[in-house]
Amino acid sequence: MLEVDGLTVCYGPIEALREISFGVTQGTVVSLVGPNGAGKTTALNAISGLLPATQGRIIFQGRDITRMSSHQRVAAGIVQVPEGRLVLAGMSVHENLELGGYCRPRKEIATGIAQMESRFPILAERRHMLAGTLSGGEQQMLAIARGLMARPKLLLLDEPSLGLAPLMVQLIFEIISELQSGGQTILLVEQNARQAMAVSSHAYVMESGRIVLHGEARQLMADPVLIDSYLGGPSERSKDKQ
Amino acid sequence: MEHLVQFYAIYGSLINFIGLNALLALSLNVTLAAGMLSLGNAAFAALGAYTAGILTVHYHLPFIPAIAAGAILPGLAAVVLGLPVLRLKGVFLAMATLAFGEVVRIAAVNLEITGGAEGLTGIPNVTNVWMIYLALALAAYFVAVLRRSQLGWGLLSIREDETAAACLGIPIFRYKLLAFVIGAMLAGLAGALYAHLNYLITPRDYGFFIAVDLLIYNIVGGTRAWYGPVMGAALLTALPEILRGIGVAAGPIRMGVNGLILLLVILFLPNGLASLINRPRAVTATPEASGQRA
Amino acid sequence: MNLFAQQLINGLFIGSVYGLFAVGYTLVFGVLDILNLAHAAVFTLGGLSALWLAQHAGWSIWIAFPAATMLAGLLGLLLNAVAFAPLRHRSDSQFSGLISSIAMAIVFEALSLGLFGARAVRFPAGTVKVHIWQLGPSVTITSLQVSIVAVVVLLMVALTLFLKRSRAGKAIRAVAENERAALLLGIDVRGIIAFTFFISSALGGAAGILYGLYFDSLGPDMGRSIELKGLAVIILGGMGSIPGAILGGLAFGLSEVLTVAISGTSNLRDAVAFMVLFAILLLRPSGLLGRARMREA
Amino acid sequence: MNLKVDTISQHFGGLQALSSVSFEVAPGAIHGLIGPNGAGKTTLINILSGLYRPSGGRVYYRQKALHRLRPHQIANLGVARTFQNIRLFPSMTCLENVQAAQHLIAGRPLLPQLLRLPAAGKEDRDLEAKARATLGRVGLDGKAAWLAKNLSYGERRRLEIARALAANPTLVLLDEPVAGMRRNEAAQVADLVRALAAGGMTILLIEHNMAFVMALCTMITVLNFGQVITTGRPEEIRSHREVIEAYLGREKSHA
Repeated sequence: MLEVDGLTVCYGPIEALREISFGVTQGTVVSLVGPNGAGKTTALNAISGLLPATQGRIIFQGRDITRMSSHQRVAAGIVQVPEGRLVLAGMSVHENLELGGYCRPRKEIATGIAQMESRFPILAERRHMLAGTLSGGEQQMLAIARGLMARPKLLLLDEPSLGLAPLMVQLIFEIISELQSGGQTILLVEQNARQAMAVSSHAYVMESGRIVLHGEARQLMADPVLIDSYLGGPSERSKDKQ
Repeated sequence: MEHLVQFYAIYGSLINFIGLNALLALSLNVTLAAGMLSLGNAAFAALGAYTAGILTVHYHLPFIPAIAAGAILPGLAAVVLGLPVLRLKGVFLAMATLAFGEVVRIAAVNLEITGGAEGLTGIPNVTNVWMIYLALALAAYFVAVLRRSQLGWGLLSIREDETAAACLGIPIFRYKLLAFVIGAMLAGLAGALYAHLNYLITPRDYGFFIAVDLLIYNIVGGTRAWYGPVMGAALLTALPEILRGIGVAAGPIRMGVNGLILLLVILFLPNGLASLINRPRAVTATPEASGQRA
Repeated sequence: MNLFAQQLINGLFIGSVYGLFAVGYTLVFGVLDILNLAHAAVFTLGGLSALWLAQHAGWSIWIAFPAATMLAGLLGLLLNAVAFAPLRHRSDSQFSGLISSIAMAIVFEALSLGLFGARAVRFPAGTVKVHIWQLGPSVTITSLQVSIVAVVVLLMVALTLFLKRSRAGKAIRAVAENERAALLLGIDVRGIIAFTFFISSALGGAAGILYGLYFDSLGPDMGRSIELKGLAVIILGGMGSIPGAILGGLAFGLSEVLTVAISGTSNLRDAVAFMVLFAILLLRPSGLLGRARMREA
Repeated sequence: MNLKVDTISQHFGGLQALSSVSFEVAPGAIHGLIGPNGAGKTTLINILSGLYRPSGGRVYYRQKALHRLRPHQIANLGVARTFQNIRLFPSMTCLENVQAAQHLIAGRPLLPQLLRLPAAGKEDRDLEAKARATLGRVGLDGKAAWLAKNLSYGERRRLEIARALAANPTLVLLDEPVAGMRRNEAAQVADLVRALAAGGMTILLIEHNMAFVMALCTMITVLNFGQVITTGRPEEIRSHREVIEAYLGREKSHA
């Protein structure tokens, strides 16, 4: 469904991503894991069109979308739930959901919101509250629901568990597995590697703007390279391609 | 010499105004160096003009002390105004200084000692061209030295990143106040000289649009070095004459050309005319071109 | 007492025009954090082109008004394309935007000078039929005043409903709130910003027409008199707040006429207003209704 | 004790960013501060440099209470810092960036400078020579006249370090000094940090490059969810169960 091929992204003089390639198959959850600053969020932003690709291509459902603007990508079915949630704090929960369906025909929005409210009852309760007044976990649910409002073909989740209490983290991962069993394709970026892998079929481990390891999620969990890339083991440096 | 005298006979008042406007532009340049967008310098000039004018007209003070007072009083006013308003930033500071300017203008209209709306008349005509350019030269030298002093670097660093500057131990507020006061004193000096050039000052001489003009001189000329505002003031003050010389009549077209020049400069010369003569160092080099890949 | 009541009424009317002008101002600031100093020039061009349509094209004011309003909106699109869009990603966009809008203001003023001449002009007699109602001994209200307030109220209700209810209105609010989030929701942010300029300038043009009708005098420099007041009004009301702009406009209009009524002279009219502005900036920089959004320059 | 962080808490609205964080940094130490994203590391540095006033707790540096001082007063006590997102003065030259930071050691009234008195001349030259030497320390002596914004990423990081060193600090707070750097550059920075510590300077650094932290630091404090998990030597940290969990998430086995 999504093919990223030799993608390089620069912030000014910094190469944040160096020729990374990976893919997401329809109906699966794939995760990008790795320590802070590895380039995971940059990869998502390049796929969403917030950052231009310096090199490489992004193919979505057979179309080259590398040069497409971000709103066209949303219309094409790529929707990102960003890190830090970015709910529209001064607007109501209801309005946030409505705007989530911005790219959909008007008449589908009401039914979409009804679906989201039955799926996340807390959002129905909070319908008229300003999004900024919700708790962190509630905001995260709103952000996911808002993303789903666009009927994404591919959902990009950026650090959905960041800054949440452990119980809420649990809940968010349950939501992700539910979505997955409902057939939703997801690209998940997480720092919390173990939990991310538990819900994913495939995973890519990133470090310093590169993919250093990939494979089936279940197997990767046992790989010592994973731990090293997080905690800086002695073996890690020899893995850099020269 | 003959030609020079003749030239001055024709263009004398233009030459004087270029000098005074350049001095005013420099006064704002000091404030802008610290990133403070002040629209109060026209009002400080008005304060200086009225102070010096009133002292010579009503109190018969000699020229030099009157001029000095015309620089010092705006400096004191800047301390009183700066203490509360320099905590504001960006357009909020601009608005607060603008409000101050309006209050000064309205005070000048309503007070008796300033001569009301008709203005203060009968000011002895003492200022002449060499005084203006001496003042301008001293001010330009002062600004050039300031730019390469501890205070100058401190002001620049405040403009670039206030938080980082504070973490280097720079006392932000004190420096800002100092720059504000220096700017006010230079503006007051320009005003005091103007008052004694012209017999007459009126509340209209230093209104909102003059405050905006000072900003435009700086932007068109460039704010990075002392010669930027001087170039901007010279060009824009002389522009009507230049346009007349090449046959562009007064009125809408001349005004439109003025606006277009400003627009072109801001779009295509972000560092002003000064960047044409002195390219900022190493701007053209692209260090990242070499050895990005390890 | 009667004089007082009359002044109160006048203040209300002129205040509502200030408010309408300021709403356009504050809308752009709310979305982009940029002061558009060419707003007053658009105000002038709006008023003058309505006059031209009424006088030279012989249109009824009821057609000339919306037509000139649309024209002003188009000027807003031009303004955005020339003076703001090219600067948006520059690090000093707030500052350079201020300057480029001054440049466009000069160009627009030159345009109105060239097209309509330098003299003050007025709408042809009978453009609007004016009834005068006597409310009490020496307290009057004219049908023109009533229609001006009606138009302002209508436009404000329409704007509020548009921003609250419509898809595009919500998109504008989303962009104002968080541009990045808006991009991720699939909103065409550039288009929305251009549209915001259109609305803002259309409202500014409408204010210019009403102002011209009310004072029965228009000229290329009419924007200058309202420019400062508009700035004062949006600071007073809170930058970016629409109800704040209306409230600020009314407060400003009332303070003007009341200062005149109480002091007996028009000399102090602006002084009081600007002292209030000064005090507001020091005590509550976010304005009467503004959120505390004191961003860095 | 050199730097003492004593039960520091910080909340922003309802969010508890730091709760009761305590640790000490010995003189001349290279002390690492690590933890996952959102653990509160930068918040703590911001408190130490006076940008935030803590909601609770105290910080002492050489017996002086930092938690009540403003940023420039803290800098006056000899505490310098760098920023995670690099906050240079982009349109000033490298030399000017360093010179702006010499404010604290210039130690002379502004007036003689502004009037260009002869006494100022010599001091100006001395300070400039010192600024150039500081640039030399981070390997930027050849770039003195470059505008900061035209430097490469690694050079910017190094210039920020030079700027922090300009006023002879005794404690330097480095927020991700080698983030995004190439490996040989990071090694240079590591050498510099070691040299500084050997000269008696105390270093507190945040860094995500764990190989760098483990190899360089003498002590490490680990934060997670605003709390201190542990403070210890690198080898203790690497094998600490809670630290591994903090970074990778818990084993799935728990209920």
